[in-house]
Amino acid sequence: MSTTVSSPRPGTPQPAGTDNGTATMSAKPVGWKTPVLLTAFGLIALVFFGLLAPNQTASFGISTSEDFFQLPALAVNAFAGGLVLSILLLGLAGYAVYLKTKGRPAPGWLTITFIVLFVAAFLIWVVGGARTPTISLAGLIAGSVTLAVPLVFGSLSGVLCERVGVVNIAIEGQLLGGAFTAAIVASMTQNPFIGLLAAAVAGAVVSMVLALFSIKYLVNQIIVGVVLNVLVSGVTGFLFSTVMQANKAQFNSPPGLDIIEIPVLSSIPVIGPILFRQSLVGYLMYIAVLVVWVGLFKTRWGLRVRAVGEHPQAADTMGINVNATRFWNVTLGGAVAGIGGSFFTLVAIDSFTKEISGGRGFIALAALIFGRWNPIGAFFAALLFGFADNLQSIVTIIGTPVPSQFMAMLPYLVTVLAVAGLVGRSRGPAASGIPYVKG
Amino acid sequence: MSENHPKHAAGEHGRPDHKDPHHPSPAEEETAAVVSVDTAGGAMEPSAVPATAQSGQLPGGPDTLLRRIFTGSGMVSVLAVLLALIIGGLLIASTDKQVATTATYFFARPTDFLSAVWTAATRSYIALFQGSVFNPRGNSVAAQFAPFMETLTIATPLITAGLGVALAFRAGLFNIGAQGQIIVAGILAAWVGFALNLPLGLHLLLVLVAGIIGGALWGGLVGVLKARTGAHEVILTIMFNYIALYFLRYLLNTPAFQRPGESNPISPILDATAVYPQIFGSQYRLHLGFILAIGATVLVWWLLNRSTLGFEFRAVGANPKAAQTAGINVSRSTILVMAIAGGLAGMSGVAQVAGTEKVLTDGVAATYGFDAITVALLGRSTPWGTFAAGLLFGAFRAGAVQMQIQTGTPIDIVLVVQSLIVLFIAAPPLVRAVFGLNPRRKKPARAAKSRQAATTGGAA
Amino acid sequence: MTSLRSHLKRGSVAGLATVGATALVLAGCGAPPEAGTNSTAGATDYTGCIVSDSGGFDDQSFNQSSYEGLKKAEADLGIKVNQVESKTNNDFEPNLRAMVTAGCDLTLTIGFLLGDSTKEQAAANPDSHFAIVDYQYDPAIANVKPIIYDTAQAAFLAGYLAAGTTKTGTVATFGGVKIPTVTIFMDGYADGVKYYNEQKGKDVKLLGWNKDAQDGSFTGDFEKQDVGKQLTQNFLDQGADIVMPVAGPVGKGAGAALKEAKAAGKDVKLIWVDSDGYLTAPDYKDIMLSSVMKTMGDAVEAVVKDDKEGNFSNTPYVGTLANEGVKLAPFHDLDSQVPAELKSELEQIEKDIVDGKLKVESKASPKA
Amino acid sequence: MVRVLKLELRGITKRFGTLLANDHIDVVVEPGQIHCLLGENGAGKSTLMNVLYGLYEPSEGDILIDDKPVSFRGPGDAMAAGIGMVHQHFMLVPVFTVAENVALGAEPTKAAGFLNLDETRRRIKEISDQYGFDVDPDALVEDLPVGVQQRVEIIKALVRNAKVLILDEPTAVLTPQETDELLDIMRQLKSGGTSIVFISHKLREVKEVSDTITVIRRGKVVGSAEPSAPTTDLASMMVGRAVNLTLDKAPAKPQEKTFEVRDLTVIAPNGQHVVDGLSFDIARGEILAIAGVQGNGQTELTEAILGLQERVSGSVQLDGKELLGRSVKEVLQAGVGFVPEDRKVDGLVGTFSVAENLVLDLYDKPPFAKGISMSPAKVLENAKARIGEFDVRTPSAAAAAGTLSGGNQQKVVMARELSRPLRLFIASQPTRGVDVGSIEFLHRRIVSERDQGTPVMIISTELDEVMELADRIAVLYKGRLVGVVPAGTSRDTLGLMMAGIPPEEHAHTSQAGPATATTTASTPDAEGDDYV
Repeated sequence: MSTTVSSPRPGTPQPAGTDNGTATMSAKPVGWKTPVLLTAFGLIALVFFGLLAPNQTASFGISTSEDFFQLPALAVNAFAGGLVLSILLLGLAGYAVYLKTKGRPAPGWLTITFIVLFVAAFLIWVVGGARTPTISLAGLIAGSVTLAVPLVFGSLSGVLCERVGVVNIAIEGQLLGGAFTAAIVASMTQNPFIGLLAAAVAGAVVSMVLALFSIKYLVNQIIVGVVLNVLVSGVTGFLFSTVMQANKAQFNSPPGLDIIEIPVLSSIPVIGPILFRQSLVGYLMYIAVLVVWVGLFKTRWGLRVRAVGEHPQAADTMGINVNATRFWNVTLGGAVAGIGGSFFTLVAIDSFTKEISGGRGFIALAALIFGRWNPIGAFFAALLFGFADNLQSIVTIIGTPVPSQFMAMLPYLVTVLAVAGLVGRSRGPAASGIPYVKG
Repeated sequence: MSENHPKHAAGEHGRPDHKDPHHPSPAEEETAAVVSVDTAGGAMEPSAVPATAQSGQLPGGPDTLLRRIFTGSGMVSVLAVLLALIIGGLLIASTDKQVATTATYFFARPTDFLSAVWTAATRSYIALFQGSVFNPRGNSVAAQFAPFMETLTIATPLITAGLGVALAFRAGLFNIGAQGQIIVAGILAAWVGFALNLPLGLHLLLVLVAGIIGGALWGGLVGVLKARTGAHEVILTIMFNYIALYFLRYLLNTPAFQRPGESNPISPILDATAVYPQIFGSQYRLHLGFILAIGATVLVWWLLNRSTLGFEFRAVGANPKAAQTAGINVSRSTILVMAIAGGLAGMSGVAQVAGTEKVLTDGVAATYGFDAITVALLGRSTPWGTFAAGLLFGAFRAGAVQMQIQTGTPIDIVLVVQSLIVLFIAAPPLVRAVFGLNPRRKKPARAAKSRQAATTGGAA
Repeated sequence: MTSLRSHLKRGSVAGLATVGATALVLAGCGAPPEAGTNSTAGATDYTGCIVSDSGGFDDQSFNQSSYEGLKKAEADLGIKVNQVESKTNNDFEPNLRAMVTAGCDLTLTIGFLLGDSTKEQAAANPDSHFAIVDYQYDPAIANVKPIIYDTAQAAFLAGYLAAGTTKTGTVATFGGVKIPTVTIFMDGYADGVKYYNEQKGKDVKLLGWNKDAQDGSFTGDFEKQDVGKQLTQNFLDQGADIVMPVAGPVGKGAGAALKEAKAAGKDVKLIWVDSDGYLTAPDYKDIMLSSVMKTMGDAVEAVVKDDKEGNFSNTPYVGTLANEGVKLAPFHDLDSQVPAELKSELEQIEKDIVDGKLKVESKASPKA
Repeated sequence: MVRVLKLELRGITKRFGTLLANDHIDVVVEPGQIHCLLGENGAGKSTLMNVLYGLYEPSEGDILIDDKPVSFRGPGDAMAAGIGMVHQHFMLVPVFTVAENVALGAEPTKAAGFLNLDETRRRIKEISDQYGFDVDPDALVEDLPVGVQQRVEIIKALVRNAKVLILDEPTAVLTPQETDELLDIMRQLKSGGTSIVFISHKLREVKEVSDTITVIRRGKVVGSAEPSAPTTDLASMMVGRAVNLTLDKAPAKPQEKTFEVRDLTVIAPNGQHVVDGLSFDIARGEILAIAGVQGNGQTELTEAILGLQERVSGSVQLDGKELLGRSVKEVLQAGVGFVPEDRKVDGLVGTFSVAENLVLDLYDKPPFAKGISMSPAKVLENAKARIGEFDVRTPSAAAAAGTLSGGNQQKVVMARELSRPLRLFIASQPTRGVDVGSIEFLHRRIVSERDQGTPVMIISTELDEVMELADRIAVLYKGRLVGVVPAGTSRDTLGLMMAGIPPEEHAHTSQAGPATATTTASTPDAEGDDYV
């Protein structure tokens, strides 16, 4: 019951012999791709982050003034730091090459360590080269989490849908629908909790349309998703112009959800703010990740869900109502994304504007794939995107020679790299995207 | 031997219980044709509907919008549009002040409310029509037909970008990246248009070529990444849209792309030699790009139906494994089809910078890249279907301007109507059900029986 | 499937019915109005029209202020108003054309993106009058009046004010998208900070904009408010305590972040732009130090009034500190936090700028 | 002993659209019996069983349990009523463990819906011990051999206390030895009180294990028989005519060896050597049949020759030219004709017309294309010729290939591949899922291709087909060649070879095999090996 989802052709149990099993498409080929990529990135690190690094000290603040105890800032000479890290990177790449010659694939920890070190080298380089070579590491990380909140909810929605065999391109629409509904309902009731609930309902409604069309009417799931995004954008935009703008006080001034600090714990440096200084939605995010993970892999519900997503016929023959399972799971996914959408209007900001989700649903989709359809993987992938986003924001603050437009591309470039370079041909649940037609 | 092989031998050979997703599997393929015909007639037998018989399945196969209109489901298409318009109308009415006012005394005088609803919706749609097809209030024949010319103008980039999306669909690829492809095409075309000084004809040709190459590069790059790494093109194209936009913004902040002496992010106006001539003179915006869009439609039709490349694309789209086994290079096809799709979207970029806008701004792509997706979907990924859908959506966009001016209805309503149309057309049974065209089927008897079954089963 | 379908139908129909019925019962019991009450406002033949750029009239920036100006003219002068929003750049020309055909006396267009279309329509309709906000032509066009602002002058004051008020010695600004109408604020602000440092021998740092490099922090659009909030959070982490967002609605993100910081006990302040934020963004009253105002509404109304009275001219209206086209808003609730000395210095600087003793320059400033 | 069920199907009719899959079928399964449903592929047996199992709703008719009519809304109801089913294509989730698969649908849980698989593991052990299954509850199903997967399916049914077990073509994927083991298990189950509905078209097995036989043809019950009935009678009842279909085949006249495979090794993405050092050659005018249980490297072998496998070493030479390392297109151009094992996946584009499928690998060659411009007229002309030549039953050349019957689809593939001059012909499972009439036709075409002097390689898991067509037989086991034996080798020897035992180790059984080896009525069919 591992996180990797591997199955041969959709719906066909392999009538293969044991140890000579036919080639499953999921197994990662021991190719040259990983070692070569790692080496290339190692060299890039050596040249840019090492040899061409400015001889300036980059300093990283770890504690904030609110913290319980203060830790000294971390100061690294950019040149030396870059050099050391890039040599380490090349070492890892060399090990991957060595493993390749032995016909073994690079282990997961190697790639992860490589990414972490590469990011560290990049950070030192970019901070070291800035006009003000000081950043708050704590702030960087806390901000990454904040920016990741809607992404996490969105990708959890994706996990819930795809695990049950329905591709969810409509995450963007679910987020937007949630944001809009949260704003309007919370404004009208003057109660953010009702707004939060309404956001979940709105997300669920968007999802129900997806479910209805893809499950009952067998319309291609990607098409429904794409069209739903347009539909939600149109409806919310229309109502924003006609209803909200006409009477902002009544319809677009939701009371926000406050930050709930857990005393003492929230003052732990770095960890405190991200774990114990969050809004209700932030805490819900952690809970949702855990609940979805436990639910999927430890409960009866999860077993059935995954069976439906992997091999619907098998589930059907065991008396599981495939389409009903799909319908309700997709609906649940929508509700989760809806809650994520409420983050925009109840936590981050206190009003709705057109397109407030700003394409984050698509990044969530990428996070889901990068996280390999696993709630925890998706969580960390979303964090990575949040990190890239926040990093570019901080880097433009401290001033860097890289034009701001290029820094703004960073999250998207990271996504391309992640999807093209690291994820490659990994496969989602076998039956994902395929409507189940009984008989 | 032949008498032992009846035409419709009970078809259960193969894998009766194996539901292959892409093939009609109930009781085997042999029955699929029969079944699909049967379902099209309305008798939905859920367990026997092959996926391919459902309209949403891509790639679209040979049933075009035109053919659908002239077959039984043509009615469904019309009804789908009607239903979308009704829902849009209700949305308009729901926010209308007069409707709200009359609703407060609904029980006292319901006719006021109903007529207000009717007025609110029809007023908007009449304006929409006048803004897109024919304006009887125009003071000359030319002015009366001006809305239609405007429709054609706005349809131009929709058609070419829609063709790009449709072509990719046919090869089994979801090209969400027309937006980025238009942008990159716009960048190259505009630069050639304002930075170079070339003679008439050659200049425009070069602008066109530069734009097509730009789009093709941006699309082809996605194809290369997909073919080499297996990354999903949906994610790649979406990311490439953002990257292209930020790149454009960067360029527009450099002096090379700004007007001399200004620092606004807007390029110089393209040279007169670099812009599309207006077909009917300066009174209409309609430009040569529309003729080229017709040409592109013909070309794509030929490509798909009469060329070896199109054969490969369609084969890869319909069954990549079989295509590969037949010696078709799937990677090459992927790259090529994305490049051609990008080139088509690139034509939209050219239509923008050399046709209507004549400058490059960061809004060069407008929302054409995304609208193109719905256009291609509505056109069922066939060239002429896309052409027709482009005209329809062009009419919506053109009319929306007039609708907003006359009635104050926000343009967003067009998005609602457009997406509803695509949804409804993809689900004919829903439309038939809404209009009560589905033959009623008896169900209650079964429910009673199954309850009994459950109890019996439990006892046994 | 069967159960699913029936459930769906039942659920949705029942739900709709309930909602609908409730709404009707609650709302439908009023009394109808008497027939034939058709009010006609004070009639005049003059029609003022406005075409927005793709930001729309709810952009909390120049489209909105201009629109409000025209609406004010409607109320004050009794003119008719026609407005149309542009969704994309493609809508500019048809919108503008429609306005001209609708018989507008004066058509107001907003932003440099409409520059070319306005020019074209002006040439095609030499008898119609036009005004364009935040753009000017070189050479001037006979029937187009540019309405432009030397925003840097007021932003300069804001920069000086921020530098003089900061407790941490660090102030910040960010933009939505890097365009001149945005960066002109940031340039002036930067110069104000610099001037303060020169005058006082201090070293107040400015985050988010580097005037020399003409680059800094941008959220990338005018939509993602949470990104603006996070960016502001990052400013705070970097030690800034006063932030000036130049990002339309995204500015509310800055407000939200500062409000949170304030709630957490930090002494932080916000400088609004375009309008007096104390009035237009009242949620942030208690942290609103001041605003860099472009009194666009007044200018628009004045232009309309002139034209209505037959006094149209194509000489650009340039909003400056001198004509109060741009100004620093009052400090309102935070008045007590601005030292009297600083206030008088600001007055002096304003005077110097008006007198031309102090030059405030931005790459984006209106050409003389 | 537990009470056993009497199961009766009365007048069951099932229509798919206008197609009548089952036509008023009556069957009575007496308690504690092994009741065989005998019929050709496509006769409607599986549809009937899916109706019984609640997967399909019958259009008409009733199911009775202990004389009381019941109706099943879904498999859940059927299971609750004591009916279990082992599907022809296993209904197991490959990425789940055995225990998870067994638990699915009736999961034991702790509080709050948490899974408690210990209970399931215990039951699996229990049943394994009782019937001598060797099944690890925590193994991933995708790692298990087919035979074990089948036992998991049986366990699934038994855990749910099935009183009637439906086995749908259970022996199709088994070696002869595994088949015998399964028959033993069936007898054991019967003596334990479980009734079994055994669906098959393999007469030998049916006769060996059944108590009663009901024969189904074209959706109708055509009669019932005792297991003692003569094989030929059963066969003609099933097929609907007298069967005497031994292929008339002239002895091979092998010429020079033009196709040589040396040390061919294919490494799967997971690092396994799925084809391991194969060497063999084929002469012109000779048919080499590769026999073996499915999944022993046959697929990879053909794909390696065609250029579809990535990690390949060794040498494959045709007419002295190396094929390895070339693109599929180049290999096809070198004169290789290829019929893939799964025509729906690899051989045809279902949504394409028959005409287009007939040029699927010729579309860019003259006369069908000039440059990149294709000639629809030429494509159509070709289609008409091929359709006539191969007797493809299709409404028109423009009909989508996916709408044809399996046999006709296979004819389309075969027609396409045989329509160009070949230097090597490879056909994988050439008659899988094909009706009897088409099988004869296809076999004759293959032999005539041989007679024209083309080296032919047939890959088949069906022993009858192998024995009928082959001039020499090579047996694959776990990617290795167990041996190459001449055409007349006995069924038993081949069976042992398919289990990995080389012929020299069981030489004593090679001649004078049991009576079952004599082929009187050899009508190989779809998924099966042998009728007899």
